[in-house]
Amino acid sequence: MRYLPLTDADRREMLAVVGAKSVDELFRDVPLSARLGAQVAGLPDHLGELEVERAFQEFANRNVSPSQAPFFIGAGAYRHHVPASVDYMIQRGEFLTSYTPYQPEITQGTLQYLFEFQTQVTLLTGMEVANASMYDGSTGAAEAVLMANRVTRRHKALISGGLHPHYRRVIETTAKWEGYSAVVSKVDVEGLEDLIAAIDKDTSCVVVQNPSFFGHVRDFSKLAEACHAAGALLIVVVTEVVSLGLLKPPGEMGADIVVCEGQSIGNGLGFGGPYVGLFATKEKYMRQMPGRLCGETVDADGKRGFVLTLSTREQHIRREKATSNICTNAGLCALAFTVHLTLLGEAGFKRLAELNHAKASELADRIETVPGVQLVNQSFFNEFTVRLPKPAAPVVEALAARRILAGVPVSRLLPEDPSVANLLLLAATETATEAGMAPLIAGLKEVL
Amino acid sequence: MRYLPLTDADRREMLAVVGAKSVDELFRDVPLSARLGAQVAGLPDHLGELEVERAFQEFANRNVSPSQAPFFIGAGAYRHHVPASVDYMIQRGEFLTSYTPYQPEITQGTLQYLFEFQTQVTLLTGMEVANASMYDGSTGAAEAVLMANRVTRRHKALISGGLHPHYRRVIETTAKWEGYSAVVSKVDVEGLEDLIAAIDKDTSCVVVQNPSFFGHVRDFSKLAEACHAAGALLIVVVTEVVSLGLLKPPGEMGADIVVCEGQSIGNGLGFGGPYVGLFATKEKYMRQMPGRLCGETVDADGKRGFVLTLSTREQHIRREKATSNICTNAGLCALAFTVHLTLLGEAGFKRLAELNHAKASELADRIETVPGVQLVNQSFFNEFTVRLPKPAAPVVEALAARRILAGVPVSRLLPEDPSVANLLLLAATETATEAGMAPLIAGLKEVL
Amino acid sequence: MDRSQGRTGGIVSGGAPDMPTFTGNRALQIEEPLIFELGQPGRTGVDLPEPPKVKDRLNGLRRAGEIGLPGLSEPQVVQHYTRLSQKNYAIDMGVYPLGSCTMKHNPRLNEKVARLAGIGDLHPLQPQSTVQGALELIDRLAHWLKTLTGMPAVAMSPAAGAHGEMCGMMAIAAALEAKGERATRKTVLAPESAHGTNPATAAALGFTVKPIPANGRGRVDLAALKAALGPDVAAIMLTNPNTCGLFESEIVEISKAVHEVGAYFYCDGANFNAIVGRVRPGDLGVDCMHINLHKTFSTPHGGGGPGAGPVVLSAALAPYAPYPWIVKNGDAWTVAEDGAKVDGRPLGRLKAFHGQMGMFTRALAYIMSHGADGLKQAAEDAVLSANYVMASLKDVMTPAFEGPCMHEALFDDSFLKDTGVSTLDFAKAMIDEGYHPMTMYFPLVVHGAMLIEPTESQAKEDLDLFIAALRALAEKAKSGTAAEAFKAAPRFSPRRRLDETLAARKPVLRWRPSNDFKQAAE
Amino acid sequence: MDRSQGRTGGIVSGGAPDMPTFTGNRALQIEEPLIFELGQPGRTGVDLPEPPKVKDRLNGLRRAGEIGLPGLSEPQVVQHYTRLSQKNYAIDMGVYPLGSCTMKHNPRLNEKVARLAGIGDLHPLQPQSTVQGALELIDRLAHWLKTLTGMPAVAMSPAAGAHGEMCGMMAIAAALEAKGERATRKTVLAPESAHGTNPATAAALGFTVKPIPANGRGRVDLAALKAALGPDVAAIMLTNPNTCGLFESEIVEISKAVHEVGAYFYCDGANFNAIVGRVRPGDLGVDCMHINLHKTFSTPHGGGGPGAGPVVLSAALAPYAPYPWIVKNGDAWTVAEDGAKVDGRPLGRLKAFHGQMGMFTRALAYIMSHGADGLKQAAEDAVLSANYVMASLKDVMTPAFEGPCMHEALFDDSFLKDTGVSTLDFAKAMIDEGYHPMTMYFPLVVHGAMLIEPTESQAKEDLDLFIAALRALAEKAKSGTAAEAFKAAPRFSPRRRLDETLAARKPVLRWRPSNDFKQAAE
Ligand SMILES: Cc1ncc(COP(=O)(O)O)c(C=O)c1O
Ligand SMILES: Cc1ncc(COP(=O)(O)O)c(C=O)c1O
Repeated sequence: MRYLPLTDADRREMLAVVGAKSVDELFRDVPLSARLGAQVAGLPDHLGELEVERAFQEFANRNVSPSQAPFFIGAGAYRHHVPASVDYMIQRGEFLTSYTPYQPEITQGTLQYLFEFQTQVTLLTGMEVANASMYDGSTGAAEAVLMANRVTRRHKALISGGLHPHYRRVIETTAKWEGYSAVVSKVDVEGLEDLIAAIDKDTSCVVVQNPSFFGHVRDFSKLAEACHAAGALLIVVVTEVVSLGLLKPPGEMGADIVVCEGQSIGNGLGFGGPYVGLFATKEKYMRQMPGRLCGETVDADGKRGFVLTLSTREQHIRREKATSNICTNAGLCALAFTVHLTLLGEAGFKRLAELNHAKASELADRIETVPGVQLVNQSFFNEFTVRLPKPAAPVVEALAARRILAGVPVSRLLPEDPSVANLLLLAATETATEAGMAPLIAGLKEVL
Repeated sequence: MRYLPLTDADRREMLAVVGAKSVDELFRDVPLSARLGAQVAGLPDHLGELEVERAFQEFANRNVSPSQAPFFIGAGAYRHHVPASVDYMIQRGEFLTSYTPYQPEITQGTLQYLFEFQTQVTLLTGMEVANASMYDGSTGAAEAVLMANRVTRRHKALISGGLHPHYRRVIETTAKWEGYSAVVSKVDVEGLEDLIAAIDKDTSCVVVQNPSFFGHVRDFSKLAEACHAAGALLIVVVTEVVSLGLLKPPGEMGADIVVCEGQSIGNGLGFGGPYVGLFATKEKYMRQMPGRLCGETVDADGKRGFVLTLSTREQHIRREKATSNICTNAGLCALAFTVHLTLLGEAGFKRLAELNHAKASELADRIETVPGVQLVNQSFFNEFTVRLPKPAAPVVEALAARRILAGVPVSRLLPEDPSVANLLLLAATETATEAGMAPLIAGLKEVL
Repeated sequence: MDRSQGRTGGIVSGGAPDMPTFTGNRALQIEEPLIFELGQPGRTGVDLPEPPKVKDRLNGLRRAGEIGLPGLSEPQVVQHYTRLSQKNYAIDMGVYPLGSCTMKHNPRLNEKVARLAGIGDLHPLQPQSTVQGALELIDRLAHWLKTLTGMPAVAMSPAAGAHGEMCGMMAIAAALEAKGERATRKTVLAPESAHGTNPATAAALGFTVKPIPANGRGRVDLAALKAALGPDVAAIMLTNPNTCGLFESEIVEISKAVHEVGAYFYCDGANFNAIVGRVRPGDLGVDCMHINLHKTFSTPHGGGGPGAGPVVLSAALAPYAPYPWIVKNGDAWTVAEDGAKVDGRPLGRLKAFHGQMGMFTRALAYIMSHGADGLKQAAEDAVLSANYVMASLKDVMTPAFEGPCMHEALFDDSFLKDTGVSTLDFAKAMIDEGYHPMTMYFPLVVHGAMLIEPTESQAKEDLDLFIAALRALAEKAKSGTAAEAFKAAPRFSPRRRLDETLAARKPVLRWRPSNDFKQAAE
Repeated sequence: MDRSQGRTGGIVSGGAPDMPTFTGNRALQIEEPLIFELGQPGRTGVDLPEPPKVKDRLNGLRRAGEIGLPGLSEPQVVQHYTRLSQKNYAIDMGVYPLGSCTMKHNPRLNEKVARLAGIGDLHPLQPQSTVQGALELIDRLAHWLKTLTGMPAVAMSPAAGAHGEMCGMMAIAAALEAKGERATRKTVLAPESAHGTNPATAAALGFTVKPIPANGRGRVDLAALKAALGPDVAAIMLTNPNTCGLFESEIVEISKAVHEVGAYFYCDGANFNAIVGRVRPGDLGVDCMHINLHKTFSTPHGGGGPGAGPVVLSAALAPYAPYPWIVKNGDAWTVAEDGAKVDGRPLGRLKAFHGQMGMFTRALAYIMSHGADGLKQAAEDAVLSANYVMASLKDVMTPAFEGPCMHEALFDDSFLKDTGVSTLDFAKAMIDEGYHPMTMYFPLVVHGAMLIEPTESQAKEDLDLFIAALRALAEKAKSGTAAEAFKAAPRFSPRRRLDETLAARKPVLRWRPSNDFKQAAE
């Protein structure tokens, strides 16, 4: 077996040193009833590279790759072009096959990029501090609510109807089993929701999303003021981090915690994961943050270096008193994010955002020309909602049969809500082309 | 422009230091008549990654990838599976973006793999010494003839009719312009050629191929004796290096110089290049070899290390007296070869060869069942010749129209020889499958 | 040293190795600033077309002013991160015996298949008819995981081991709720040697964690456990093989006792690599167990993730799996997403979309490459290697427990007693020898613990050199004269020992332009 | 140094940096044996299915006995070559100012497109109908090369610069033959500063190489050239910009004079990067010129290749291009291969198949990424950077010639006079500073030459540090007390100075098992 360096001769010699007759002896603590005599039944034997590759190519052949079809799907995961150098960098063994930097002297590479990542996240969000990443945006959002509960010692979170339904459900699930209450506002298709009135003295936090799930761009400055007046925190979720190249950052609106899904930068769609959660807050809440933190220090020779720090918040030190149970998170995805954002820089990141907005504007204009289709949004970044004259799900299926990946029917994410049946979410990024928009419009006209 | 780090501000500051008003001043030695006022006309401006990638995807879309079609083409370039770790390794910047190891202290990585490569080549070929690679097999063959001329101080090379026609033509071209004579034996379809009688006192070398272009496996021991008796050298060319896992090596037959095309190991088909030439000889001819040589030595601390050596043979030292004009050759392809061969090892390399032979045997058996098709070969490794009842070229085209890549019509390489019109060369490697052979056989039956 | 080569031009050997260089670089070891110190306005590493001018629809919320991102060109970015990478140790460089982490070989084949068009580039919300191959892939992996563990169900979505613990413990809570026992069963038992994520998870779900002591053999003290079991106990969280690298020999009795009082058995499967293909946790009475795909199944650790932590579930817990899951209907696969009707009462949702697909792909490629035969062999080699290391060091270092271990060898620091050398010092000296240190000071139940997990990926020759180096260090430490030298280690790494106290006392968590650094004013 | 951090556990700084380690490793710098010292029989890094048993048809020539290849598993192979790679300097690591080599940034995009299915995996002898995109790709690159050089034709097949020289000089020989002058024109003129490949190529083709002297400005002495020109002259081989990094200001007069006597002008295009997009060699009277795609157009140098050396040809030489070439007929592309009928008399064939396709792909991606605007800017930046280096060092080092240079700055060693420090020592000291040395001792016309080609790929900040380091070294050398230290350099590299004399005197060109090493007996 190509991955196993021990030869039979090695095994014999090693057993002799160990003083065992066979490897079975080393398993003698396993109860007899559970010792398998042979390999696990019903599973195939090992395969060569060529055979494995063929099997995966066959899986791939039974999917429609977004590279082969007009593509307008978003809803929390966005198709962007990732430069080849990003993918090269994350494949370098020194990054790929290293672990959490427990030994800082020989993991300065990882630590320094985490420090750069944390700084980038603070800049994008307009916040003071950020951690070294979360699993993704949705779990980050749930951690943010838990953190707000800790900070405020309250147990009621107010959830916007504009929050991504998956995020909402992750928070609800945490709420249910971790024992706090999550009050969910009704679905906010139009982007007009006002949550200020719902805040009360038990409210630990308000969770909103910008742009909202339906694409609306909102100013939460007033909401932030109301939260602070009531002693609650404002949590702003961003599922399309590219929007921060063009939009006023949550930090400037007064957000206390900002959580973003970072997938758009550096990380491919990957059928939903792994992605990377960005998590930023104010300095005063620093010690209540979940997750790893990288900090600057000096070495024995007085040279600048980096270490994991404030680990007294973490499970491996604090155990049942930890701020979170997180251990492994999203290091390599954070690297991809950091390398891509570094390539973009100020100028590139802003232009990328402009380009996304322009493409989506073009799509919106064109889609409004389809009879019966109505644009819901006044404002949007690179994604918006349209109301179709009939249920969106079968329309999307009909277009898929024509190999057009036309967007997400809102009903897929909110199956319990009949009022959203005709709504379709469409996104256009810098990867959208004329050659893709034309068939979409034509296809829609045919199908509707 | 993403690849250019200088900003306009940098350029201004640098010009100030240089003491020039504009960059134009630095080009003042260019005759006015040749100074272009603007950028070269008629060529487009720069493009982003996404746009460039799309353009190349469009080129690719207009080709038939061997991964999408039954595939039986060989004739000097073979489709083998290359492990993913090989491709990873040659993409590491430390290998990819380094150059010829002129400064050995900081290029021990390159030097050590070249030393390993040279050793591997000697082992495969059964020779005593090898160089650090040539451009490819065909140019290596021409260099071998030149070397034989130098060693023997004679100027007549005898070329087998079983040598790959492209190799033959490269030798003829060198012969014509470098002033020696290349006597080419008639095309040896049946593999029965005997060159011994043609050797005379002016013969510097005899150049044969094993397996021959038509696939025949030959023993050249007698020929070697005859060469040596006449004071000539025997040059054995191998275009399918995998065959050396199963066949008696040329060194054991008495070859004086062995040249192989190394593409099969580690290097993809790549539409014909870059490939890697292996070049091995006897120790006594070492100082007449072309190309770079890596040798072992020690450093100032007495530690083993490697350097380029015997460079008094080379153009950069010897100029017009050099053994060859070669400078840059095939370093990275040699690395791919070495990594792949190291992965294979003794057991894997031999098994790979067995597998190739078995697949080709299976194909031969099956193709003989097609009415009118006649197997020419008694012996072969992974490639053989069949005689069709009609010209092979249109048959191959007809099969291509059915998306079957069925082999090479010999007439493509020997257009001047009407006797080969009906001959088809077919190869089968470890990548051949039942799913590929069946359509070939069925297609042939239809087309013939 | 100082062996002159008698060469023209006179090579002088030795020299003054501490002579500083002007740049601070030391040949291939290159000092590297932060990107923020390298940027210049207007410079970029991407080229994007000029965006067409459109009337913006941003609701007046256009960002004003600079973000503050540095501008670097592509060559700079590639050089910067290449040089940073060269400051890391990694599996690709040698023995990385970090106990409890299973730092095994990460095949490049897995990276390749994960990037295939039609796999790596799929959107999670594409119409299901357009992702049949992807759903089958997940289902195929699920089948392997269930069969290897002997468990009837698996929840695929957790993002890592700790997330899997959350999933499993929520499922237990949900099962208790269904039985009306959620309010009464508030205790979770866990050994003191448990990984920190275990108590952290239980506590987050409102359970009280009660420690159970170990016996002299490093295993759960069965009598003490039985004494602790009662109607208030929701579950036991037990790592097996445990964090001392030992198989819980009374595991069957333990699970029986746990079940008898109506509690559940959560097994932390971080150490599954020791037994995969040889022992099915389902045969041991486990109710649920997370599997760190980044450990046992080799998806890369990536400098701290991403991982994946699917949780296998017993029949009793299967109805309490979270959304989503994959269902095969005839020839078609579907994802049951939120709102799908099911028998039991689903737990809810743990994560957006369908889980760590990129890790599923890699893990499945690893599994198919090994096959059932190769997985078993890998487990055996991992266990043999650990025992070989243990046996080869036991006369110079001090094994924490008697008898054979599983996939990792645990030592305590008694061999360092009175030497002035600590576990930390010993670990740092290993760095100079070209090795990543073992896990230090974990598990907590052993003084100055050193937990060595060689994995199955190291050749015997490499283990032999590693052993010889550790023996040399141990002997040097015991010589009693080397404490200073150990304290000075590491000497050759990109940085020497770092001041962690300073980092925690005055946290600097981000770069700021040095001129306008201000403390947050609030 | 020795700055105590006042930390519990006591970090000791400084230490004895020369204290050897047991393994010989120094943290991340790991000693690495040869694969032949790592192998074991039976071990392998690939898994192949059991070959079906067949009656072999090998004509009785089955190999007997062992080949002698070592057996390693995949993890070992990955670790081995990773560790070897870490002993290399590379463009990705920093300034690599190797003059005459144009060590510019190698974009990863180019690697990606070269590997696309349908490009990287095509067989050269597929039916032409199945490779239309590939043929168009080559033709597109050919179009760029012709347009950028202002030449009507290009031969794509040469595998590197030297091979391109062979191609071009053969074309000249063929043209002479067509005119009946091959026997009479046997002289090729070349400046003494020419790259070694120029005389080597000319000599291989049976020409006698006659040196032409330079004038005090580092250019061809026009009067001397004119004096050397006559009816025996076949061609001049001239590098422009020349190997001193200077533009041949009298190039138009030179080509006129050469043409007047009926000879041809071969231009060595190794230095095309200085002028690409700004000057078309066709406008200078060039008859043929090779283009090193691995220099100007950034295909990776790969540790010494592969390269590619297409040759652009004037109308006079176009008929003498070698096989194959690409022809567009309507919408279809075909390859004209051996035997294709043409007007002129083809040269023959230089190489199997159609040339270095993998390099064409990368070069075209580079060219399209830059565009005509970006190429011009790149040339300007390369020239500006070289002049900036020259201007910044001219007071401490000694420029070989007056006036602005093109893309590389040439210094001689007079600034080192009487310091005991040689060009070699100076170069080796740069290694310790974290830089690859410049080209040393080339061109031969300058004493102790140091040829610095920064290329356009370095940021000004990086150039500034490089300049500062060189200034510091120059000042240190001139201090007169540092010769010993220079001779001891490099001190921090994976190996210190290597004994090249020993290597050449007793060549060991391959590993042999140490026991049965024998000298070749013949
Ligand atoms: C015993 C044990 N349990 C749980 C975990 C947590 O797993 P993860 O890091 O994947 O969240 C770890 C990982 O380090 C572990 O070693
Ligand atoms: C001036 C000059 N001419 C020719 C060559 C030869 O080119 P190649 O190495 O591509 O064969 C070189 C390369 O080093 C060179 O610098």
